[in-house]
Amino acid sequence: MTAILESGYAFWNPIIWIIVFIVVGIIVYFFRRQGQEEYKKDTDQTRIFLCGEEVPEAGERHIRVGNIYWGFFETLKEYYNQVLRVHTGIINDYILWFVAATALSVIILLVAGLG
Amino acid sequence: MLSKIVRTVANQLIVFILVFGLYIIAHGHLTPGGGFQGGAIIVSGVVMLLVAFSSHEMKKGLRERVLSIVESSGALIFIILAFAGIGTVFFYNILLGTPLFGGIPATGSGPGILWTAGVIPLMNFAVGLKVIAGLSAVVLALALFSSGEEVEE
Amino acid sequence: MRQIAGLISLLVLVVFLVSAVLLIHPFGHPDASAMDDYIIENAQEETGSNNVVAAVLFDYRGLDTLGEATILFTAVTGVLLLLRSLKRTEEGS
Amino acid sequence: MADLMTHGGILIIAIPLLAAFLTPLVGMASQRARNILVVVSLTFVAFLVFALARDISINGIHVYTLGATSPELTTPKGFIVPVRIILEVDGMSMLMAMLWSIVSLAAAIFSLSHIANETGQSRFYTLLLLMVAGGFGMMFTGDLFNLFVFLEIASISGAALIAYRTKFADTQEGGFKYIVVSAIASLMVLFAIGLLYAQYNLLNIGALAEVIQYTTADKIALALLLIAFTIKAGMVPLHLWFPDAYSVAPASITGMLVITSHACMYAAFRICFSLYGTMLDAPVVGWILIVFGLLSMFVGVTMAVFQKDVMRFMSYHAISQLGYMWIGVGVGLAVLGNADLMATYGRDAMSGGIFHILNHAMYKPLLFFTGGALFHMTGTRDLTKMGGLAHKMKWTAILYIIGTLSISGIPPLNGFSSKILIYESVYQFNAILTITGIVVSILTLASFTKAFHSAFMGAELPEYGKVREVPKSMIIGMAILAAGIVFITLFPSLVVDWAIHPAADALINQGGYIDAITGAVP
Amino acid sequence: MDYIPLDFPFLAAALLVGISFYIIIFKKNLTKLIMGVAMLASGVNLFLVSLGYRAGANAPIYTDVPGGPMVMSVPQALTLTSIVINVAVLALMLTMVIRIYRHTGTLDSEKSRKMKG
Repeated sequence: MTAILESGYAFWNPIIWIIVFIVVGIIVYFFRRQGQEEYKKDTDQTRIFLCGEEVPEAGERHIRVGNIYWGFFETLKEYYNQVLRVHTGIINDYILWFVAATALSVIILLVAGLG
Repeated sequence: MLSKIVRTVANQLIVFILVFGLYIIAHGHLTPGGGFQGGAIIVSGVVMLLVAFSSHEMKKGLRERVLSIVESSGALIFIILAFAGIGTVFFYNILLGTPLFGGIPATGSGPGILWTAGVIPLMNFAVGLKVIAGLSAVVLALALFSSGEEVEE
Repeated sequence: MRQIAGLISLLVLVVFLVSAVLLIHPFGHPDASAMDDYIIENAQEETGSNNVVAAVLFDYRGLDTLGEATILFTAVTGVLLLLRSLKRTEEGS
Repeated sequence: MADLMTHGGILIIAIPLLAAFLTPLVGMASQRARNILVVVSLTFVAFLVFALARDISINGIHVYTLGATSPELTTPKGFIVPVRIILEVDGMSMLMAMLWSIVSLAAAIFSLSHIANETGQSRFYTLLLLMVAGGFGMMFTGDLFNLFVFLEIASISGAALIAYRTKFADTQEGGFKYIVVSAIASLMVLFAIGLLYAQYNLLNIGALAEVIQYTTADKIALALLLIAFTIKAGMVPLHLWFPDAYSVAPASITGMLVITSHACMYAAFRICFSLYGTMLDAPVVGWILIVFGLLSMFVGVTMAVFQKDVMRFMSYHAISQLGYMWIGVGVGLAVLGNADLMATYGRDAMSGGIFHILNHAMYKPLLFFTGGALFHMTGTRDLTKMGGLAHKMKWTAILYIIGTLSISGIPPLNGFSSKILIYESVYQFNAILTITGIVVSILTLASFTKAFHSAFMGAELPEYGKVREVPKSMIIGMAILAAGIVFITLFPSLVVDWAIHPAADALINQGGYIDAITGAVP
Repeated sequence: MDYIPLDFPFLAAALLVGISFYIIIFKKNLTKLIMGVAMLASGVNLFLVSLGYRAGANAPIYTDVPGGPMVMSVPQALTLTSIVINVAVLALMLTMVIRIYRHTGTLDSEKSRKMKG
């Protein structure tokens, strides 16, 4: 088979996964078919129901990117402060990093050669 | 635009600069020099004209579009000369041994013979053409842009 | 902070560069020269050019020169591209 | 056909060059003819690349001596070292060339509509073709100085293309940063070439590899070469220019820049494996690569979660994905001298790393193209302003999902098959690497979900009422890459056997690379 | 002079590289930064061309040469290539700086930056 990928300890066969996905898809489709088939457009059947409250406009309803994963950034605040300090956006700093990395790797290579 | 004296002198000098540059290009395979060096000399003449006259005046005689065509042609001649050898190998010197630039000089020190070196003089000319057109276009475009004029697309 | 880090790493790099150029052969007395000797001996015969540098440029290392001419072409194209007037888009939009 | 294959290597470099020189002339006559010329020449080159790949898988390393009396004559008659420039194409170069040909073709087709309303199109396509030629040259050349020349071609044309949209200030800044970094990196490469040339009077990689001694000057040259190519590849902490340049370029160019970054990575691997090879202090250099890889993976993905600009967000992900490749190949390099460990997991790790190059070259340009499609239609790259676009741009949304699932390593897509190879082999070297890899993979999925939600999901926004599906040529450009993803997904083993293992073996087997140059001596 | 003591050209090249790196790292003016890159290129070119020198040798051109050894020709060709490449890079850099100045009205690398983080 050209599909099986041996990786030393295990194997990986996308065909099996695809078959599983298809089977699951058929089952899902089966359950979905059990439901109501016909809706009338622009009646209460298709409108959003929000506990009887008024539904906000489309623009305000959308969760914007800045509000997603707020907790994640709050937890890692220290880390982000440190990392963002490096990302200055000044071209001189980019070259400084280059020079520093070159100097450091020369030192590492020479020291490793001694031992 | 500079004074009349400068303009007149520049007008006379450009002839000598052109001749010297062409000499350097043509003798690239015999004496120090070649397409790049000779081309750079001629472009220095163009820069002199650009200083003496204004970029606005220069634009009347030297269009970026024309320069662009010349430059592409120079590059095309160069790569076609390289392609010409593909019967054997890319960059093979096909003209060596033929009447056109085909001579091979005696080994060791000797007087330079112009009809030698196969495709090398031709390549020098192609490169020279390219350098003259290309660098003139750059200088002209920078001068036009910094004096606030339109640069052709 | 930045000044100090910059100066230190710059100093280290310069020290290594200087030591590297001192470790290679003394100026004017190259150790190995097999390739260049071959070119100097055979350039006239193989390429017909009295100027060995031209022979290297256009024959032995022709692809480099093609690349170099290409780079010049690239830069000229780039300069004319970046300095182009934007009239048409302004009219269009 | 056999003749065509004899000259295959140089034709692949020279045809884009020829087309590039013709493009301005043709473009003055007719725009349509110019577009046809660009697409046809790139298609022909792609055909040549695949034909040459087949030829190499049968006949071994392809050697081409420029200007000699016969292509196989690597050293002049009766002489021991090569004098002329030699193209040397082995499995690794071929893999890179294959993905470069596909991505450049897709990018050219994508550009047809993407820049249709801009000025200076002829020059744009000229530069695009020059960049293609530069990339192929970097991958095929067997000569150090020639590598430098082609590196410069690729970087200069790339810089000019990044700054293509001159009416915005940030494009100029991105292009300027890119060209300064490239110029300095390539000058340091040149300095290192000078150091090597001074000691051995050679420029050919194979011939140098045979005589190299690993003296102190060689070590300094190695550091200069390695770090110069690292900054060009864009690894943390040398990645700072990377998002600046990638986020402002036209999307088709960003997709191609990803592959030039891979080409610089290829050059770094070529230096480590083929030039220094067994002389190298392998564990130390391997660990240098691994540390770069680890930092890139983690910092790249955490910075990506934070971004609000869609192209910038994707460029940080590109940095993060580059880390996987460096870890895979770095582990292979660390055990280079040890035949047992190499057989146990080193070769698998390298195969995983190289396989990831292939996968990344398919899905990352696809994602950049979808980002470009969003920019094309909405006129903004800011994710905070987007929303509900899936209603109008169904195909873009579907292609984006394919790319997202692939980059996050969700089975059964191709990103998973290379990641599993890396995880399982690298685990035996050091477990931390695998754990980091899995964490980064999860964060990748999380951040792409976030971007998908904010751009495509939700109700239709009133300000995007006029948005419609992108033009056909952009869809075709994206679909070419999506088809590549689907193919690799379905036949991972075929791809690994036919392209990845030969590439990994070509890097490991330094002797074969040297023999192709000097072995033919009578 | 047939022997220059102490590798002066090599040292000059290495120091030129160092000085230009100093300029590139510490000068915030973009034009000065370009000058730094140009100096860096000169340093590297000086290093390359001095690699091929042989004490007391002639230029490698056979037209009416007095005889004797010749200096290496490959480094000269490499230097020529490198010089042209750097001219091209400088032209493009200057163009971009002009554009940046038109857009932002400043040449300071810190003030003219639009992107960070």
